[in-house]
Amino acid sequence: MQLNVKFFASLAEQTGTRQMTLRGTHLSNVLEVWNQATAEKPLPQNTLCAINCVHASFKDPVHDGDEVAFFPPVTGG
Amino acid sequence: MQLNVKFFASLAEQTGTRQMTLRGTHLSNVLEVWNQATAEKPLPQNTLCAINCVHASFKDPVHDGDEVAFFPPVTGG
Amino acid sequence: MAVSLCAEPFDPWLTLAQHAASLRKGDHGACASFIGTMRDTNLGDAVQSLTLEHYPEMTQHYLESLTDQAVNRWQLNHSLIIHRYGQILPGDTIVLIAAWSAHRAEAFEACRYMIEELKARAPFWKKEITQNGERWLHDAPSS
Amino acid sequence: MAVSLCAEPFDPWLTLAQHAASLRKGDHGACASFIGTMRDTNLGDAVQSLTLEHYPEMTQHYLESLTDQAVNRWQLNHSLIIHRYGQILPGDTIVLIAAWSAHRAEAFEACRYMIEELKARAPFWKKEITQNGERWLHDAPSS
Repeated sequence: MQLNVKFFASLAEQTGTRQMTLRGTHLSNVLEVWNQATAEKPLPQNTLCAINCVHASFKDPVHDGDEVAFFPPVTGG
Repeated sequence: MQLNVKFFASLAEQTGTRQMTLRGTHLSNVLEVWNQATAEKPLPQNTLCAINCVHASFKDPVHDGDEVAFFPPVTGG
Repeated sequence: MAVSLCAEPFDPWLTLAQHAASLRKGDHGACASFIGTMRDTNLGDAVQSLTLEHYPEMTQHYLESLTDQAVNRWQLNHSLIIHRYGQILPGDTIVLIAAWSAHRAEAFEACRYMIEELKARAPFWKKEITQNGERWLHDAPSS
Repeated sequence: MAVSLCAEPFDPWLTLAQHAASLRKGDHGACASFIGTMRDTNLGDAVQSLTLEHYPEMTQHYLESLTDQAVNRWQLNHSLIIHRYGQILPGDTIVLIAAWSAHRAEAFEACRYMIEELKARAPFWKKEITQNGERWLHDAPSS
């Protein structure tokens, strides 16, 4: 299994990572991707996620080749 | 008592009058002004009125020197 | 705050740009605007032109008091009401309303309030000129 | 229907004028628009500039789907969403939303819907640069 993982805004600063590739381990949902990608860092409150550029929830399943993104509450407009 | 009376849009066409001056007779409210100015023509439904450029009702009192206007429902914008 | 009655066609976007440019940069965070434009069909008929009659003294007075109402109710940096009268052709701007504020809720609410009140109470009357003749819109079945 | 992400400052009124000019005259009766502009103060502090980070692939995708939602819900002749990213200065337009329709209710509702959804869901993040340093807006107390 291979996943592309992205972090944005303050989450990129906090994790020290903007983008990484997870390979090998089987991960079943977004929360497991977070735990694996951050070495079990606590999930900051209000963190949002997306799978393949579509808003998702942390229980949503992930599949080989997915891009999983983590970001804080949005503040555009 | 002198009053300046105006009619607008379809009411000007129906009464054949855009503007007239009423002199002499004492008139106490807007409805009496209508009756005097139109020789008791029936008041078309939904007719609106204004005294001195401010929306009014037909029971509102009129005073010497007032401008009283009659018009159909507005359709601007 | 500006109110204007206009006998000739005007460019709504240029007008908005000029007003926006007259405001101090960085003061306002939001501008909501509405432009009403003459359509070439109404109630199923092709409309060639429109005559917009109004009650000049009352219109100016009414639109100024409408501006005052909006300014008293919402925190606005600037507001704009411009309305055409006279002969109007399809595609012409009939009315332009805009409200500038620090935040969007106020700008939207003030803009919507001003156009709804204007439509309900400002002394304008539209007469449509169609192939079948003229008709006052207030006599037509409402769409 | 147009969606655009913009790295450089743009003139919102000129953009609106160009889009309006591209539409067939007489088709639309209403245009509601919203412009969000950078203010020079926020939460009581002077703000010198803003860095607007976004998630480019998702932003474009999200704004297109937002347009689709509006088009499915309201009868629109045209819609417009333009959003800046990158370095932004006070007075710069951050976002421009517009909806053209036959009637005003649809134009207003679609315009308001698009800005509210965008503010709640589009993947943009503002970092303010003040005299006291930088701060992410999502970490700041909400105003």
